[in-house]
Amino acid sequence: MGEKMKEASYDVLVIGGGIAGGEAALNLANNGLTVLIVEKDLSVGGKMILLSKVFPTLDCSACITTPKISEIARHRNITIFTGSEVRKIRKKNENDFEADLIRHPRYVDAEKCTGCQLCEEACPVVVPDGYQFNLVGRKAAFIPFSIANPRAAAIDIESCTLCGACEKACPPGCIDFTQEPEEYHIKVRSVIIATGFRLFDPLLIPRYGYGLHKNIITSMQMERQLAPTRPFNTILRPGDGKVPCKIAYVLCSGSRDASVGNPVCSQICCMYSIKQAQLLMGALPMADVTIYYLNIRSFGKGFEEFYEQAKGMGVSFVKGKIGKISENPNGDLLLRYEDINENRVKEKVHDMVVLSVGIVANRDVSSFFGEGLLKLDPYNFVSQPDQLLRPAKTSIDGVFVAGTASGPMDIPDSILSSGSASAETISYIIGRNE
Amino acid sequence: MNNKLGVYICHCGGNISDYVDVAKVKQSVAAEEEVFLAKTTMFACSDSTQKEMIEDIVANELDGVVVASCSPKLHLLTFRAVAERAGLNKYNYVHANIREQASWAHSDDKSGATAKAINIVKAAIKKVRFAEPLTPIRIPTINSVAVVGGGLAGMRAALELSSLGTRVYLIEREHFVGGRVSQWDSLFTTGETGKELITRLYNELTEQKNITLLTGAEVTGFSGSIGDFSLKVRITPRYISGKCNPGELKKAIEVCPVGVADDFNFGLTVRKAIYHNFPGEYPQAPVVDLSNCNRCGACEKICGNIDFSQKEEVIEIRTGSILVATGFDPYTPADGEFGYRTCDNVVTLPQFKRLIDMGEKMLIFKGREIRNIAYIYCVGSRQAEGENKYCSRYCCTSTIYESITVKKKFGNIHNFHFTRGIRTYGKQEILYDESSRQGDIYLQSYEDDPPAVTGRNGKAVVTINDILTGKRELEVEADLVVLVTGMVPRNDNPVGSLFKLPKGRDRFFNEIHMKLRPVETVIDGITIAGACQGPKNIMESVNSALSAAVKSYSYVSKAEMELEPVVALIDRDLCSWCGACTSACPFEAIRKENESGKPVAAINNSVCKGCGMCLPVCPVNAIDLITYSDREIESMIDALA
Amino acid sequence: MAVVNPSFGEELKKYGAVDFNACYNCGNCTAVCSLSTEKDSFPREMIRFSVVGLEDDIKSSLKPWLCYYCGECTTHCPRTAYPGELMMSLRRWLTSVYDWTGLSGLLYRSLPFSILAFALTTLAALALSLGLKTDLPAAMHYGHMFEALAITGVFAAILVPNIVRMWWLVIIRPGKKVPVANYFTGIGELFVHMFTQKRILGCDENRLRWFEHFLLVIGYLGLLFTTVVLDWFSNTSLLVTGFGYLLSILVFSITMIFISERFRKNKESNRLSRPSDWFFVIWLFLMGVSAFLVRVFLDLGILANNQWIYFLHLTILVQWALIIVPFGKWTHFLYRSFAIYFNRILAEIPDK
Amino acid sequence: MEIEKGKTYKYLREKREVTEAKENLKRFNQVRKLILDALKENDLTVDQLSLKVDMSKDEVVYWLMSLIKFGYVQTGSLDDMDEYFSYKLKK
Amino acid sequence: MGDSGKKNARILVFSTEKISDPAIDMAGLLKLHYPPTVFTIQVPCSSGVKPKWIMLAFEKGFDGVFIAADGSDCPYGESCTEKTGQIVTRTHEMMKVKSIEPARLRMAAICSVCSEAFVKQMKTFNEKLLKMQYA
Repeated sequence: MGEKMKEASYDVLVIGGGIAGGEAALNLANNGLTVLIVEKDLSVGGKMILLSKVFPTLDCSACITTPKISEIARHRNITIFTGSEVRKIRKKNENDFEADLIRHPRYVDAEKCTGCQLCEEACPVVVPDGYQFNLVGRKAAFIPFSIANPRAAAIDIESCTLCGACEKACPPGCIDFTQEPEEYHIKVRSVIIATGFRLFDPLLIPRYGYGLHKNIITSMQMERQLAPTRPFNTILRPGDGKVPCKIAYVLCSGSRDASVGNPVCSQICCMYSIKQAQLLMGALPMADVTIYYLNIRSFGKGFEEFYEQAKGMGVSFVKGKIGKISENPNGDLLLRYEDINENRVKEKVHDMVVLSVGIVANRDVSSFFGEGLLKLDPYNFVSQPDQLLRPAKTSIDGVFVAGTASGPMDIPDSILSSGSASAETISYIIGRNE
Repeated sequence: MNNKLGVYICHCGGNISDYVDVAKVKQSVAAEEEVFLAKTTMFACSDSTQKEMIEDIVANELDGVVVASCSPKLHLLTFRAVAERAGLNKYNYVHANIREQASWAHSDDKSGATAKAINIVKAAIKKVRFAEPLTPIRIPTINSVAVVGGGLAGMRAALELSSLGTRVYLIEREHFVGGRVSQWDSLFTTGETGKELITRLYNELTEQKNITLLTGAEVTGFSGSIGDFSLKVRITPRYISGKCNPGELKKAIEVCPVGVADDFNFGLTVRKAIYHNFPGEYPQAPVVDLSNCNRCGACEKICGNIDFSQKEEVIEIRTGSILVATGFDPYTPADGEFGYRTCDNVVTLPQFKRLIDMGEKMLIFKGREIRNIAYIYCVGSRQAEGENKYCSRYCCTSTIYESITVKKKFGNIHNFHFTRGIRTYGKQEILYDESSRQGDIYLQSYEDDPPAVTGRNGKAVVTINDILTGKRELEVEADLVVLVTGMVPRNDNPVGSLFKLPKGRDRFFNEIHMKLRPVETVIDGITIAGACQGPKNIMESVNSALSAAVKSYSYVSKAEMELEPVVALIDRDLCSWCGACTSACPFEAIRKENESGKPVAAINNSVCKGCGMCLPVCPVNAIDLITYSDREIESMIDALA
Repeated sequence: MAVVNPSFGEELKKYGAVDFNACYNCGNCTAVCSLSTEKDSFPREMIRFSVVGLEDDIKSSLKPWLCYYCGECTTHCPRTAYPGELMMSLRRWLTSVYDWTGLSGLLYRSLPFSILAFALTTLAALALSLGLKTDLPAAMHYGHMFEALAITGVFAAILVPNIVRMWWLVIIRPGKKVPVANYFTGIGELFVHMFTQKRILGCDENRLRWFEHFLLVIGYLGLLFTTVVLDWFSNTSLLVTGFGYLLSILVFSITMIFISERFRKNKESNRLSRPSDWFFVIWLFLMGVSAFLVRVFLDLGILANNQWIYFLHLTILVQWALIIVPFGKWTHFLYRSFAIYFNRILAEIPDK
Repeated sequence: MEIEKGKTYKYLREKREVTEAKENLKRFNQVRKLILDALKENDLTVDQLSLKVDMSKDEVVYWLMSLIKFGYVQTGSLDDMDEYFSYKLKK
Repeated sequence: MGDSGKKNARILVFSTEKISDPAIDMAGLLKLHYPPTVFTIQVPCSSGVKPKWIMLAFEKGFDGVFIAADGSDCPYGESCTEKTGQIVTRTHEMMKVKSIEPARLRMAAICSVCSEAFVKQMKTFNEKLLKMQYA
């Protein structure tokens, strides 16, 4: 193994190619540092690129993300490894880190791929499309999504029958099943952790019946249904294809809830739910949208006004946490809650329910470093030992944290935190006092 | 003249195509004779479309490109870069805004929006037809950043910039640095005190050789542009020279007969005209507040270092970039708002923080011990009637933290929180949990039915129709009412209008883009950090300070910078020198020159800002503005009509 | 206008309430509670009243008695505020409010006082047994008489007045206008609930829990009937003897299960057991076991040589009848039945 | 083993087990046939399709949307109640 | 012509890149509607609009011209409002010569967030022009 390792060196290793990692990389690269972004996924852009629109501006998320992403992809100081993972990072000395990486085979030469999609057409296999959160199928030879970067095909080898149809169909002949995992041994001077977050798994709240009742979806699934590159051509409930007209949002699904192990507020769910409600009112003018909430946390710039705007548009806000959801034979859902304003328990029927799932920590990150070296906070986010004056600093000198790896935050806060991490990284490399 | 144009019409997901018939737009503009190819695209800005454009430009040797999509404020530069990568001069690209100004603005009228979009694209085609290849103007940049505001954000930014290797001028209007944070005691989340934070920062600042700290310094003049700004700074002296003998100084302060409300304690205490903010302030030197001094000379007699002969001076600073971190003001409640100034024991949150800091064994206000404290939230924020519609973001957590602190410090205290729904976002939620577990009682009302404060037997009675208790009317007899006041933009902040920084609807300074460019402003070279951009807690302020620092750094870290070549152009044949343009120019960019014996106007390109003020005043129409020339504008008018 | 009173919460903690201040009023507890209805929504309202200290509203509320502590609310409480235990504590507190003697409250609040009460009754029983040591039949006769007297005495002097107080607090004082006829039409509810506790069936999926409780009530009341009315220890009828055996076995085996569950803390409802909870199950168990043994000794003919077993039984009986029945957890059984009865009566009068 | 260019899939066949993937493919082909046959006669809603091909409605939605994505089926008209679309074969 | 079939006046707006154009963009962002026959041409500063451009607009068939001035927010200095005013005065004179009603040229300061003000201006200007039987 050892002798096959490829070696290279960069100034900074950025783990995670979402919007936080991307912004940090750009700041570094624009100031002359060389950056390697290691992204686990097949495309950079993280979760933001998959969103519909962003609050409170209602900019199309893809429209504002893609230029940033292409700037990153094009930058001559930035190298991107997609489909790659960090195995181990060792700190040798100040400004001296070694990282072992693994690059999983894509079975496609991404450089040569023109994104023509002929392989996709030729592939006979259909499996659930993870980028559409399993609402629709995709081929085993596929381009992750239409605005993916790199916009190059990949083979999902687990689902592939090795029939060879794609290889025969590919005009530039870039499909290559002989690709093997490649190991890299990288030297860097500093590391930025921008590994982002995971979505709370709603299966952990059995009384909501997600998975069992098909017309309950997660907010991310709704995000996809509202996005320009949406899985259905309109908004449909996945249980029977009905155009929904009474949609409920269940806030704090897996946030502010010690009984499911996450006592922390996820900070974004109120706002994205209000945003989705506004978008739904636009897409389905006849629909009623009700948001069941505990407290509406519209705390950021322009957020409160956005919340007022939603109320003005006719979105109903009901104070009360949903206790149970059961299903009627026609697929409609019965929500039981206490209406706090009226001080009594109520049941209400909706034909589609969106669980506004929260943010939880992406725990892989602590395993990259030696045992216990990278400290995590009680909620498994990367701990910030000098949170007030140096929020990007971690327990390891020279390793900085950006974006939601250190806790829930929205896009602008992620961007600010990336700015902070990149500033610290540059001055660490330049040789700041310590 | 460009005759082989490529036109791309973007769906923008559905943002455009939901209201504008993009196929029809394509069809209409494809018929224009200069248009060689016209295409529609789902996302013009996506990498694959950009690649496609480059291929089109190269393969067909296009000489001009138009993309009809969103506002040029978002993507003009993106597509200019595309043109450049395809080997085209980037000024042979023209952007047509058919989203903000067609599909969205006229989403109520699809055919109207489509017709308008067609005209807009046609106008852009005309403009690009006459576009000339241009070279950007290169100017040298000064490798320094002026940080305006010496609070936490400003200090932190200055420190970072200095360790990035940039010369920093830290300009603080007050005589002491640290801003609001120095007024706070124990802080969430680390429990450090504000003074400790400021001490850490100040000590690090003074170790840096490339930071010039100016206190008592106010920016009074501003000129120049990115890479080379010039600031006039008026410095008010301390009227104390050298280091004072501490004993003498103490006495000098004692004898001063003047009493002024102490802003540091938000008027809870009185200070002298010669004063300290607090022991161990930075810089550690007292000040004579001349505006309140009656020149009795009593202090002078005791301490020889007091020197009334010191004079105000104005210095000039030249700098490549400016970072604005002027902070916020706490909201001041109106007289009578929740009993403020009409009821005896009503204070604001900042005053309360000072009270806790000043109390030793007991929490005392106006000589009485405090046991029951009522906090009224959202005072000056989320106003239904007033102009502050926004949420001030930090106050819920801050108040809850203080309610825990006050209980820990003094024990035997009951906290009653009159809220509008608690907003302890993120991990701050844990604090809310902690405070309720310690027995704090939370009550809630909506904006249309706020709690009421009345005085009764020397106490303040707060009543509320508590929605958490079935809208029952509940009352609390409080020894102290704390009005949880939010953040408002500083009301005496001349810097904003001096720099022409745009403000948002909330009157805080506005960034270029709320989501992805939160610290840059439309004024090239000026960044904003901390609470002057909007309410923030300490960590968020520091994050924005560091982000602004890295952006400012990238403006000045390279020796040279490119500027838009949009400058005025004189037709020397037509010009017969009347001087009207010179007097119209606000930047002194036009001077008289001799052209083979004939006096003509000449433009200084590095000073000209391209505003165009000289254009209409020319009696012989001898001036054009590059990229806004007569033939460009007139052909656009023709296409739009 | 009601005044917020944080000290009420402090008082409740003495009755076993924990962490209910952590409640952030999401209403999840009320929503997951299957006994909670649009008309009778709980437990959140009760938590809220406890937090802000609306003592009078709790006094006049029957909601604490409508809860059977299945523990769902506590399991799913996002703030771990133990709503189920708060309801339990409110039941204890209400018991002490209803009790005119004030002893109930003392016993709940103070473990030393409870121990003292048990010690005193033990001494009294011992004195009695010492006095009658040689004469077992006389002792058994007095014992039997004591049973009947204690039951009537406790009922007449304590329980009935307390029920009246309860009635006054929930119906008269709040000014509810109840037509007299309602008292008669609703009376069936009282007995059905007292004997079957069928509300538990609505509580959760676990029917076994109801069945155990049902058997225990039947066993307990049957055993009471057998010993007091049929005079089990002196009765020679084979049928009565056998019946008594069956009932006493029922009582101690089911209480055995309950005790072991309390030890294992396998449910929300027994995770935070208070002394009063332990006393109740343990004494019920002891009663069953000792009664069973007395009869076994009797049937084996060894009772005369082992009189201690009868005196032990008598001691337990005295403690049960003088402490647990009038002031302890036993009263819950009674108040709960009445609460459901009153609630039924009140349900029939229309809302204002 | 000699790797022939353009036939590298053969190389990987030696190394990988694809039974499960093949089962999955078989399932897709079956479902596709079922749905496409069902839609031959007339346009159907999800509900009608579910009855006709004896498959749960949510599965029908998933497969139908996939068939639309890959160009076999297209969306037809919306019913009078504006609730359910019918689906038809793509010509 | 809109969906409603209502005829609107054709209005040319000179907007400024940093101040009034962002407000006009924001009007779109907020979906505040105004007649789709309003067109903008962006210039750096409202005081750089040449009267001859305005005259050309009338000549080419525009019913009205609106200068969305920077007002006191102008990044190029305080003289902006005054200078823009002078341009309007001079153009009015030129319009008189060609017997074009002066009311067909309007000017108002539109700040960078004055979206609502802009929309109101456009609506009233449109109505005024329609009443004057232009368009």
